[in-house]
Amino acid sequence: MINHLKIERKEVNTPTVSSLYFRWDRKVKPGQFVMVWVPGFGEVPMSISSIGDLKCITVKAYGDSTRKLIRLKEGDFIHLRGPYGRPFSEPEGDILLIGGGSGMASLRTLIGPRATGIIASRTSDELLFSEEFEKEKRIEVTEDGIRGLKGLVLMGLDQVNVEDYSCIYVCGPEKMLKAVYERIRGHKVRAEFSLERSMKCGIGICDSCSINGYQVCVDGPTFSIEELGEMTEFGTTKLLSSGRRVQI
Amino acid sequence: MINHLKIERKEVNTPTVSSLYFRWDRKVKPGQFVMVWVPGFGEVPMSISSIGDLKCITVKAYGDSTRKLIRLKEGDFIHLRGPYGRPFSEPEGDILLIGGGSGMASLRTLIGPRATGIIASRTSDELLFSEEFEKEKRIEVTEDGIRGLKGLVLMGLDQVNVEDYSCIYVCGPEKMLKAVYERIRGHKVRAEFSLERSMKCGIGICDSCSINGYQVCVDGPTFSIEELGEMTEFGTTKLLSSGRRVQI
Amino acid sequence: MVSLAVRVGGINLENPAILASGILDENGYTMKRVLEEGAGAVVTKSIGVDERNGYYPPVVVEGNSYLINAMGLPNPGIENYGEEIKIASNGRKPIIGSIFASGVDDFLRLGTSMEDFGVSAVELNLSCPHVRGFGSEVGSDPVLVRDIVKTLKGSLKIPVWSKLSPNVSSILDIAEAAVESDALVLINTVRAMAIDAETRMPVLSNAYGGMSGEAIKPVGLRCVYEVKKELNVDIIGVGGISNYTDALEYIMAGASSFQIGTAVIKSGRGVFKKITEDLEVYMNNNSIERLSQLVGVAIR
Amino acid sequence: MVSLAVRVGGINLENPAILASGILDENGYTMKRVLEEGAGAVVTKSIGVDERNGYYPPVVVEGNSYLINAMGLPNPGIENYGEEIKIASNGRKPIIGSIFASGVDDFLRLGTSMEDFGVSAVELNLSCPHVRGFGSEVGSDPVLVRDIVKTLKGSLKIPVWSKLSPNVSSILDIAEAAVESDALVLINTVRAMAIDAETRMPVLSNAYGGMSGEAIKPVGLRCVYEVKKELNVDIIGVGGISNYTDALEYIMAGASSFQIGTAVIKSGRGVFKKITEDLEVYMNNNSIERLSQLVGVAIR
Ligand SMILES: Cc1cc2nc3c(=O)[nH]c(=O)nc-3n(C[C@H](O)[C@H](O)[C@H](O)COP(=O)(O)OP(=O)(O)OC[C@H]3O[C@@H](n4cnc5c(N)ncnc54)[C@H](O)[C@@H]3O)c2cc1C
Ligand SMILES: Cc1cc2nc3c(=O)[nH]c(=O)nc-3n(C[C@H](O)[C@H](O)[C@H](O)COP(=O)(O)OP(=O)(O)OC[C@H]3O[C@@H](n4cnc5c(N)ncnc54)[C@H](O)[C@@H]3O)c2cc1C
Ligand SMILES: Cc1cc2nc3c(=O)[nH]c(=O)nc-3n(C[C@H](O)[C@H](O)[C@H](O)COP(=O)(O)O)c2cc1C
Ligand SMILES: Cc1cc2nc3c(=O)[nH]c(=O)nc-3n(C[C@H](O)[C@H](O)[C@H](O)COP(=O)(O)O)c2cc1C
Ligand code: FES
Ligand code: FES
Repeated sequence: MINHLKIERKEVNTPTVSSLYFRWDRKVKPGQFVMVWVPGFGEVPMSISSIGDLKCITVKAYGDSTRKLIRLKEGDFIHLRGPYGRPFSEPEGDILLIGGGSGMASLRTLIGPRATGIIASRTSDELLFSEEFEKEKRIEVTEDGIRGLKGLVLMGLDQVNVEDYSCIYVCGPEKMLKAVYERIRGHKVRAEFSLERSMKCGIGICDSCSINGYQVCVDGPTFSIEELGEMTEFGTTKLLSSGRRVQI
Repeated sequence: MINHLKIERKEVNTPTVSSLYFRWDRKVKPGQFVMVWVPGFGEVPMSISSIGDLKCITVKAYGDSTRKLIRLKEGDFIHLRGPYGRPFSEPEGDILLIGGGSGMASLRTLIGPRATGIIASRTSDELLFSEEFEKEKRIEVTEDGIRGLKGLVLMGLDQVNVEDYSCIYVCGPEKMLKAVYERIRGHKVRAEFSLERSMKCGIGICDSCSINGYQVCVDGPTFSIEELGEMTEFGTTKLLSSGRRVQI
Repeated sequence: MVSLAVRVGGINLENPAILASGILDENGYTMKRVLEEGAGAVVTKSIGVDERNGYYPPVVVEGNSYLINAMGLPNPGIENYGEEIKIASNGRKPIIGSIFASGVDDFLRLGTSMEDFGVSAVELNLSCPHVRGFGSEVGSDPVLVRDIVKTLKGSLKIPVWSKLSPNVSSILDIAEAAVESDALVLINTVRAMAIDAETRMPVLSNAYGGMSGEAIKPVGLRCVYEVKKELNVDIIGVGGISNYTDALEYIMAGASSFQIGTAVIKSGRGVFKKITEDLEVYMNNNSIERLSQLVGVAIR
Repeated sequence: MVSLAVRVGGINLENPAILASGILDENGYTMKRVLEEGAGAVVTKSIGVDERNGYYPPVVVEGNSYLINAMGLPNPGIENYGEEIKIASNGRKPIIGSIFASGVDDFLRLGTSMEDFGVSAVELNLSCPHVRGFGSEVGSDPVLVRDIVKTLKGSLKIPVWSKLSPNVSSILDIAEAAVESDALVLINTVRAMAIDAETRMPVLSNAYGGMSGEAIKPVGLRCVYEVKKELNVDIIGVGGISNYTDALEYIMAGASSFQIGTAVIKSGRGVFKKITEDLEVYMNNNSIERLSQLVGVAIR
């Protein structure tokens, strides 16, 4: 079932990222995603980045579909199906969100008074949703160093004691996830990672998003650190659109 | 959806009529019917003749399917779909049931302390469910005259004042219905007739059971006397299996 | 001003919702009632030369999303059917006479009788999937189809519609063969069957039947689209239409009008009125004056 | 003693529930997991000579009772697929290599490679309904089908299965042409499409796709029955199977074993285990020792 939803509000977050807000009477949980159809262009998975009365997707222009999406205006319609995927768990206590690039979109619904954020991006003007964290709980890391720490996401991790948190949530490019995973796996801390693998069906049938026999679209996109620990494909190989196996 | 139901009890009612009792967790109302599939033989409409914990169909051997049905034993299975059709209405007060032949089957669920019955049949051993009426409320009419009045159903009607009843229910061959209709239509009395026209689908699509644009299987089988009054086909013409129009 | 009137296949309709052949059209009084209750036209059940009882029941089996039927083309034979058409014509809207036969001569004879009975058009049933020697077997042979259509077009004064089967390797080949028709009616039922695991038997007395309803809408849409994309011919869409969105989908795929069959099980005879009312609301909301503006808009 | 083991199409299966081609079989690890979680065998996605990305999404559209897909035969090309089969073979149950091509030579080349990769049988996809030049167009030509089957049977040591399309005028004609196969796999998807009335567009980027799931079960059953009634050949049933009753219906219609695809959407990978367990209960309750006792019992 395709839902046709009017864009009630548009927010330009960075030069390449915009958020589209719409009314949708569905219960969505943090970490879930939708398949957004861009007629004539394609269909792409997008995290739900706001789950209140107004729902939201936050789109980074990348290829044809996403470039078309960020050009939409208020009053235009978006077309989507879902919500799909296993949500993040939501334990009590302080939490740490680690987001690289557009990965912050899927973590945004977890932002709140008890959340500390490590927000990483290549350039400073690409930092996403940083301002939504409380000032003292915001650790920015950029490769250009114009804002926050200069470097990669692990540098942000140096600023915190990971075991202070009831759960760590991580979303971003798989290489980044792997780096974070390697860093924290020795520690006594719960952690969940949201994976992004190429998705075609979104409903667990086509196998294009799979990792070690799990379909990211239905078994994930969120996986616990223990689950990832069993996955030999994590951070090493993936399949292209054709199904050809390549190194990540 | 075909229901496969075990025959819990079999009752031989007359030389040609048997009742098959089965457990079926469906709500059925007086006047409704089912389509009974006799694998390898056919599928036939049958009124539900008991709507308590055990449901029941009462079958008169007629052609192949019904002959096969009355040969079934306890423990055998019957296969049916439904219930179908518009039930009888059920007003307060005394009621009069007029049944010809196997027509009593569909009226049986209305038998009770407030019901008077005119039970008609060709031969005396074919009188159906007569004994289920209270003794003093039982008017039997047979063509052979061995039991009850000798004659046709209208002779039974002479014994009662039709306006004493809150509703009159009639079921039997269409010629009989028509005769009863003609007799009582002048009177100030509510009446409902259950029609039997050849049925193939039972679900209002094939048109084989139609009368003046109404499908007996879904708009009926019960019709009020006023509704029948509008039907020029009532008691005059019907369609054969092929759809050829013939006089009744 | 919004109007639901359409012109299709050589005739004018007050509204585009037509009763499909074989549903509620054995008895003339039923067709009359269906017209009075809102259908834009009715198609008669398919009539042949000789009287046929059809198959013994069970002749239908219902699934969640489909009906399978094997009525077996019951019909009183053409010479007995004039009476029903006469009764139905009191509905004062177009009656389309559906006919089936195994060859050109019988089709012509049937078509001529239908014309004499006063129908507005004939619909050639080239597609009944479960009766040997009729329908599908005729309808999957492009040479025969072309011949039948040519002959009837050459001989009848009323429009000729051809109803095609989806049970063919290429619907386009058959549509091309029938392209001289005033309209193509797409689609008839999809050849299918039901088995009952409990009794270990096919349910239908004829074993095979034709599937209709919701489950075949994607097949019907595909056929309409595939044909309209290539051929310049009026199309009447049929298969699984139960609400106005279904109807719009067929129209956007290329149909100028549509027929409804199986949906009467769930929605009753009122389905025609309901759909046309809903279409009118849609047209008002979307500033569509005539449905013809939407015909084939989805084709790329 | 009840046993779910079956012998079909020249191979032995621990249980009859096989993963259908194109579902959860792009990645070797997934096939391995599906086997570990209960499938009796898996069929690989259809592999061709050259690498293909398939179509742009949307490649699937879901209805209440069906899925329509137009993946567009994405595959890494035969020379890149050996690695996946190697990974999958750790599942220690039969892997069937599905292949597609437009002519005899390519089919032979692909079949030979599959044999070298160590698969238990090849399944010829003679039936994909939405990619031009492959599948259906090949599979509706009896002469070509006969030629392909004959050549592969003559050259390969492993069994050859032929998967046929329901989108033909006569499934029996094609089945006869393929009858030398060790098994016929019936059916592939039904050619279909979805239109979105809101955007006035076909939903799938390829417009046309193949329908699977509940809605096509009556078509699959009909094809199995129609073929088994006439031909003495092993049949593997596929199309809309989601529970053990569906599976029994296919078996009674003539299938010796069955495949499951679309049902994984609702029931997940656990569907194979669930169905085989339910079948076992059924067999115990009905004193059936081997499913072969039920094959074709509904045919009359
Ligand atoms: C669970 C999940 C959540 C995500 N959440 C977000 C988010 O919130 N915000 C965000 O910005 N991004 C998100 N992404 C990433 C986002 O989906 C991609 O950036 C997006 O798919 C890129 O689409 P595009 O059309 O712009 O790029 P393109 O590369 O042009 O197209 C991508 C799509 O086309 C297909 N494709 C590419 N080439 C071919 C070809 N030759 N043939 C056939 N198909 C082809 C791909 O398989 C893919 O489906 C998420 C991804 C996942 C998996
Ligand atoms: C609403 C309703 C309720 C009924 N309730 C009862 C009841 O409670 N008890 C009872 O005893 N009777 C009842 N009847 C009557 C009962 O349905 C018939 O007696 C029964 O259908 C006869 O079936 P048969 O197979 O024995 O007879 P047959 O005459 O052998 O067969 C009848 C069936 O076969 C079809 N048929 C006949 N000839 C052909 C042919 N040549 N080709 C194709 N099809 C053919 C007919 O259309 C019909 O469906 C009821 C009927 C209706 C309409
Ligand atoms: C019970 C039944 C009888 C039918 N009889 C005929 C027929 O006689 N001639 C014909 O051309 N089509 C016949 N059809 C096919 C319908 O006209 C229609 O093409 C098909 O059912 C698809 O439409 P639907 O899904 O709206 O029912 C019949 C269909 C049903 C369900
Ligand atoms: C997403 C998807 C992809 C498919 N890909 C292939 C394929 O590559 N080769 C093939 O022979 N069949 C393919 N099929 C058809 C299935 O193998 C199967 O024949 C069909 O889906 C009917 O079974 P089902 O109803 O259980 O899904 C595909 C089906 C689906 C849904
Ligand atoms: S996207 Fe198809 S299985 Fe996950
Ligand atoms: S029996 Fe078919 S319409 Fe009533």
